[in-house]
Amino acid sequence: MSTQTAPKTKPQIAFFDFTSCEGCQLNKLNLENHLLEILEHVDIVEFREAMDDKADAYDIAFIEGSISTPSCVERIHDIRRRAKILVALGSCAVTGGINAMKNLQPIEDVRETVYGKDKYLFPTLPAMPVSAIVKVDYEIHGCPMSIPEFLVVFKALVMGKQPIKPDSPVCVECKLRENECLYDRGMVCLGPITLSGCDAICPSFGQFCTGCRGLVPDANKNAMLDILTDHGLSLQEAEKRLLLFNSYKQPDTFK
Amino acid sequence: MSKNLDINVHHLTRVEGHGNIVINMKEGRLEKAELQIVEAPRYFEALLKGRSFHEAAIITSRICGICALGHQIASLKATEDALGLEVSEQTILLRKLLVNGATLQSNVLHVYFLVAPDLLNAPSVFPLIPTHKNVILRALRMKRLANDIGDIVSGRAVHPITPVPGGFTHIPTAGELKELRRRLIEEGLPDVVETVKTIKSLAGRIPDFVRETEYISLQDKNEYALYDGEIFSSDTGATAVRNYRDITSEFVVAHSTSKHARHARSSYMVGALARWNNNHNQLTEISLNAAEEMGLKPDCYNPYLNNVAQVVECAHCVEDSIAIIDRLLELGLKNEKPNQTPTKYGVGIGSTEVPRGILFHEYEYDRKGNIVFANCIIPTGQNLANIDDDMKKLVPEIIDKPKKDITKQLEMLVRAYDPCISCSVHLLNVKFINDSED
Amino acid sequence: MNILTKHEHTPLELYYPEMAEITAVNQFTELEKWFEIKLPDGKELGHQPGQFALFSIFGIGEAAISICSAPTKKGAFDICVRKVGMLTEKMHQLEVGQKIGVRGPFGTGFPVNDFKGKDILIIGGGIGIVPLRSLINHVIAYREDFGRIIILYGAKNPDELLFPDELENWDNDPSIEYHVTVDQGTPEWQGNTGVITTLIPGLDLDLDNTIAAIVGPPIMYKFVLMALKSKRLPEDNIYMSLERRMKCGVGKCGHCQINDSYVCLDGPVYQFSDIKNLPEAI
Amino acid sequence: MNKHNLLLQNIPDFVAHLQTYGEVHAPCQKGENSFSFEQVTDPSRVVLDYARTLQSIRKYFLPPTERLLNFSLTDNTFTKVAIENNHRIFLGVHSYDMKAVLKLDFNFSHRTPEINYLKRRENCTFIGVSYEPDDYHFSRSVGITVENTEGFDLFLDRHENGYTVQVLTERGTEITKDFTALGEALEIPEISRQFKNKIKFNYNRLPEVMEQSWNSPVWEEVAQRCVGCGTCNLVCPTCYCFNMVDNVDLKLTDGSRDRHWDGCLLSSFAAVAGGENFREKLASRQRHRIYRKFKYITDKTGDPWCVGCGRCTAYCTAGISIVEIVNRLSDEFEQTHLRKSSAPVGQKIQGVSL
Ligand SMILES: Cc1cc2nc3c(=O)[nH]c(=O)nc-3n(C[C@H](O)[C@H](O)[C@H](O)COP(=O)(O)OP(=O)(O)OC[C@H]3O[C@@H](n4cnc5c(N)ncnc54)[C@H](O)[C@@H]3O)c2cc1C
Ligand code: SF4
Ligand code: SF4
Ligand code: SF4
Repeated sequence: MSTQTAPKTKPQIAFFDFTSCEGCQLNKLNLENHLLEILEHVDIVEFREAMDDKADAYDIAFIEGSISTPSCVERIHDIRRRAKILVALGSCAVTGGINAMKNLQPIEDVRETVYGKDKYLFPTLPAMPVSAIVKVDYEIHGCPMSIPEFLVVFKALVMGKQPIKPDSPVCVECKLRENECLYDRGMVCLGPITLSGCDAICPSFGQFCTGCRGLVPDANKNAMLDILTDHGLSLQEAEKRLLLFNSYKQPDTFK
Repeated sequence: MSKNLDINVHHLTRVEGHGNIVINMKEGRLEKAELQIVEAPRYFEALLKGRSFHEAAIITSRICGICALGHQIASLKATEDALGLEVSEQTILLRKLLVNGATLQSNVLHVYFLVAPDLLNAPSVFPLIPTHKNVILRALRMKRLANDIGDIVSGRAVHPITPVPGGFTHIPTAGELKELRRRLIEEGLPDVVETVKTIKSLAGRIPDFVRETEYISLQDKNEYALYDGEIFSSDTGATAVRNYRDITSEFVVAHSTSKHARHARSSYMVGALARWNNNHNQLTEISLNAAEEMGLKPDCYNPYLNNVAQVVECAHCVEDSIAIIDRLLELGLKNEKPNQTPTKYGVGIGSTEVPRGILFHEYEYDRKGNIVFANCIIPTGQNLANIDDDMKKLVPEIIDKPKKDITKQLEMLVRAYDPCISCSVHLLNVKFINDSED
Repeated sequence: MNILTKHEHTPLELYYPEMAEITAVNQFTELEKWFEIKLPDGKELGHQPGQFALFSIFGIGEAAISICSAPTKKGAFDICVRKVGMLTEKMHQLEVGQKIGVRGPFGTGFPVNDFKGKDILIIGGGIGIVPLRSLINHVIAYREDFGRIIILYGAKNPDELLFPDELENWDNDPSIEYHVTVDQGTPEWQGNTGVITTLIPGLDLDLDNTIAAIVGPPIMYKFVLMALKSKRLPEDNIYMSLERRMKCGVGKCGHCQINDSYVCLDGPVYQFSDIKNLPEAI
Repeated sequence: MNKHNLLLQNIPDFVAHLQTYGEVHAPCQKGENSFSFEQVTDPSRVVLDYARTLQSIRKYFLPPTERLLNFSLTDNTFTKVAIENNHRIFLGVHSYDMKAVLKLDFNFSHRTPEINYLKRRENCTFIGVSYEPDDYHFSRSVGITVENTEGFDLFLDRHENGYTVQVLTERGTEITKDFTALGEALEIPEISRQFKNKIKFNYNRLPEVMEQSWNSPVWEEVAQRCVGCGTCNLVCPTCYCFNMVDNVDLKLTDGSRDRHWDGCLLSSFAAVAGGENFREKLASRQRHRIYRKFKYITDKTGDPWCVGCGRCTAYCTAGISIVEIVNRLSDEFEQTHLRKSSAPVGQKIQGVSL
């Protein structure tokens, strides 16, 4: 390997899961064709879903899932202390993802619907992205996290360079694939303000972009709502669609 | 003999989701033997409220990344039932193909990556890479093949894209299916045969433990039921899916954020072993031969052999996928649009078999096509009581072994069920008995 | 007609770098590092003062960096790189003997022939001194071709001054009027403190015969231009070098466009009168 | 110049005949309501009656992603990438898309001619086809008629039962001479094709309009409605901006430097290291896009750099219309500048009667 880009030693990496469906972890194991190559570059020292081992410190910690209970908060602080680089993996960890939808209803109501009068038995918090609690160094978006993006970030980190963060919307990748726009099929799609990096996989398979990767910086949400309502959604439906994966708001709204 | 034993496995590894095993024995009396479910609750039924039928399956697929397809299928079936949406034969065939792919994927992952390390005394699959490279490569190849079914038919294997109420947003090409068929025959079948050999060679290490219980699965007159059918209990026989609550009659226990279920006895089992016990005579010859080779016989009461039943199903899924593709090619693939024009509104129930067992979704829709009520009953939730009952019987039987071995055997027991814990944690509207999160 | 042969220039393979060797390295400050680079077979880069080249490290990318040696330096050329991101960080890790990709030179440099016989006022802020150093070394090498040489150099603090040895030479050279200032002094700092514009009012200039060459951060241009304007220096006598995002270096990728002007072709050095009507320039 | 007649029923044969001379690329159905240029394997899939393709044929000469070089990290070297320049016959190109190719030719040969683009352009034959302007086409406003034959080797002009084939170059003669199904050209009166969408001013007045529009409120108004998705750049046949990135394989030993399409509407297009963004506001990016089409290069070449294909408007999910923007600016210009300067009003009208 080149003297200019070679890592000195194999980085020790670990995977942790919080409130999530664990689809991102699974997606990693779905790297079948690459798994062994990946393992050439790193030592996996902790990965509860696949192994018994535990470790004290990590060069790179990948975090899956949202923070949604007091014990999650404690655990993520602990991981942050042990990790040199912390990467949030997948929508739940990066934006709160679908979990944050529960934040839309008053948290007491949600708990009551779930646990009735025993709601206080199960401490719960609004679902939060990891970055709401600790510093996150890199983010891999998507529900599930996109494998190509994981590989880009992984390779960059192993090479000791910063991964490039995508900041353009899904439409760009959709156009690069010369897809017929779903709006031209009478459908609606959140591609125009959703962060790219998924290779426009949903529109390419005829399904609308659900916004799972989070919004582009400075997304013009009002213009997006106009587009959705111009294409047949009621304002309420349009707002709901926008919130599917993007319900998390900054903490002060939860007072 | 009076003995004290305290086991607390915090966040059991190599299972999906967060669970603890807690065993408490005081002077030979077993005070506690339970699998505590400490996964953070996710409130899915609440999230579904007010959502349109276009979004229901997108949301429920996120209940679980491992059984995403199963949740999607159950969700779509519930929505179609509620809204009166008919689907075509092509849609059903493509869905069945997807179910086969997902089952194959999940069973391979579980048997090779999560269970095999136990049988080989390794902490994970990673140390086995240098020593068992060919086996690992085979496992990866089988997983890839299974995932490719998902990628080609549904856009991606985790959180599938194309299945929507009424059909598919994208239809694979005949060329893609032919290529899949070729690989199923040239890679899939030989790999299954090799897998059977590998498991056979390890079968001696599978603990010998027997506890008869009630076995519940779907049953279909025409085929080994994975996609559809009636509910069938080994104790009480057939029940219509719409009466699923009679079967699952859920209840809440203190040590679990997931509710338990019981039917004719204190607990019942769902999953590969239940399907095997109930429907084995509908399996193809290759699968039956595989079972025989590995020593799996009908009416098997050893829960550890659930993993062997999973391997039998791998054989079935490969064979059945080939047959489905043949049928699809014979029909000729049509670029159908999904049928999304509701003919009614109201309550709908969808059920399907996922790798871990029978799964139910029930939705009620208002006249705008938005959900007013949702309920999802997940296999692992149904298995939890059975796991506790197994542990209660198992611990006294092995109490003389060193604690380390007891712990390991208990962990293996839980893993044998392939519990999908994050999946099992959904909200429920029932009373709690006591206790709080760990 | 064949599309390949009908052009005034032959179509070129524009994106292949030459692999050049690092022959000397000098860390000026924590962020700035100087490199001497040699093309294969002792080939000359053939640049003009003010021109730049694109430097690449495979696997990371390319960045535009000004050539900071004068063409009078033979057999090798210099660059000075500020560590701000991905590529520049990797460049800082390069050691003598390692190779780096070079494409260029590109752009329009200072029209030094037109400067002959004139007084040269050089105003550099921060890292802006880097491209100016090629001009300074050029006018020093051809000292007799030019009138007065006035150098104004401003930095945030004394630790950030670049080319320390050369600064001393300029200071000691009686034929150069060298003034330096820092925004924030240190106890040991004996020189001027204050922003660079504070050095301008005191200058006594032969207005029609003075060329001003300015390079600095975007904010500096505004104030320096105002100061020069109030001294009534003719706009045609002012030159400046601009920085934009840049990918191809050859007027194709569109990133460096300032209104209708391509920094990589028409710049980076501009005569002020050329850009004063470009609202996006400053 | 020779003319022939080509009957509709002979088109598949004609396509098959063309295939003996090289790869044939023509519009085919893509998705439900769209068309796209594809290499033809089955002549019956060719659709000559189409409004516009999703992407113009620029994708062949400036591909959406292109490998510029391969490198090895092991020994820090690179290898060149062969530039494919197969013989391609483009069948069914509209006049505005042809014109757009000629404009790109200028961009890629001007000042520093680029071999990558030009080599791909080298062995091409272009067969034009007429079209019926839809709600979005406005080529006539930028000086391009439906029947404009510039750049084509053959041109097919639609009539009731087929096409009148104009042979325009030697190459055109060569590829038609052995095709026996061509009949004698019919005597058909010229049809005048109506454009519904029009720019008010003659295009050569637009730089002047733009000159006065820098501070127009229109930019901010458009920015309010625009979602900044960049579609308008990415579908435009005369947009050519690109980005370059290094990609490394998973072994971390080899990789490639690739370029891919970029768009000036996207937020970080003009951002540099250190946080400065020279066109941070959507309004300023919209202005830049419009100026690139109607002012910057136009000042230098006299030609607008928009060919009136209507893609940016047809595919804008926010329904932002380039013609509307230009007409709004023209209205403002008329009100604030023409009135004041009492310039002869008649002058501005030239473009409108088209
Ligand atoms: C004509 C010219 C001359 C320059 N001369 C010098 C010099 O002598 N010394 C010096 O230290 N710096 C100089 N720069 C600035 C230098 O090019 C940038 O600092 C450098 O590109 C940053 O690259 P990076 O990968 O380290 O930064 P990153 O922050 O990692 O860059 C982020 C992204 O932004 C892009 N980017 C950011 N800034 C620029 C830019 N200015 N041009 C192109 N792409 C950019 C990068 O390509 C990358 O994709 C000059 C720039 C120009 C245009
Ligand atoms: S389908 Fe969606 S992502 Fe694709 S161009 Fe249309 S709006 Fe954008
Ligand atoms: S296509 Fe429309 S919404 Fe998208 S950037 Fe262009 S003008 Fe804005
Ligand atoms: S600016 Fe719009 S109408 Fe003009 S050529 Fe580009 S895409 Fe077509």
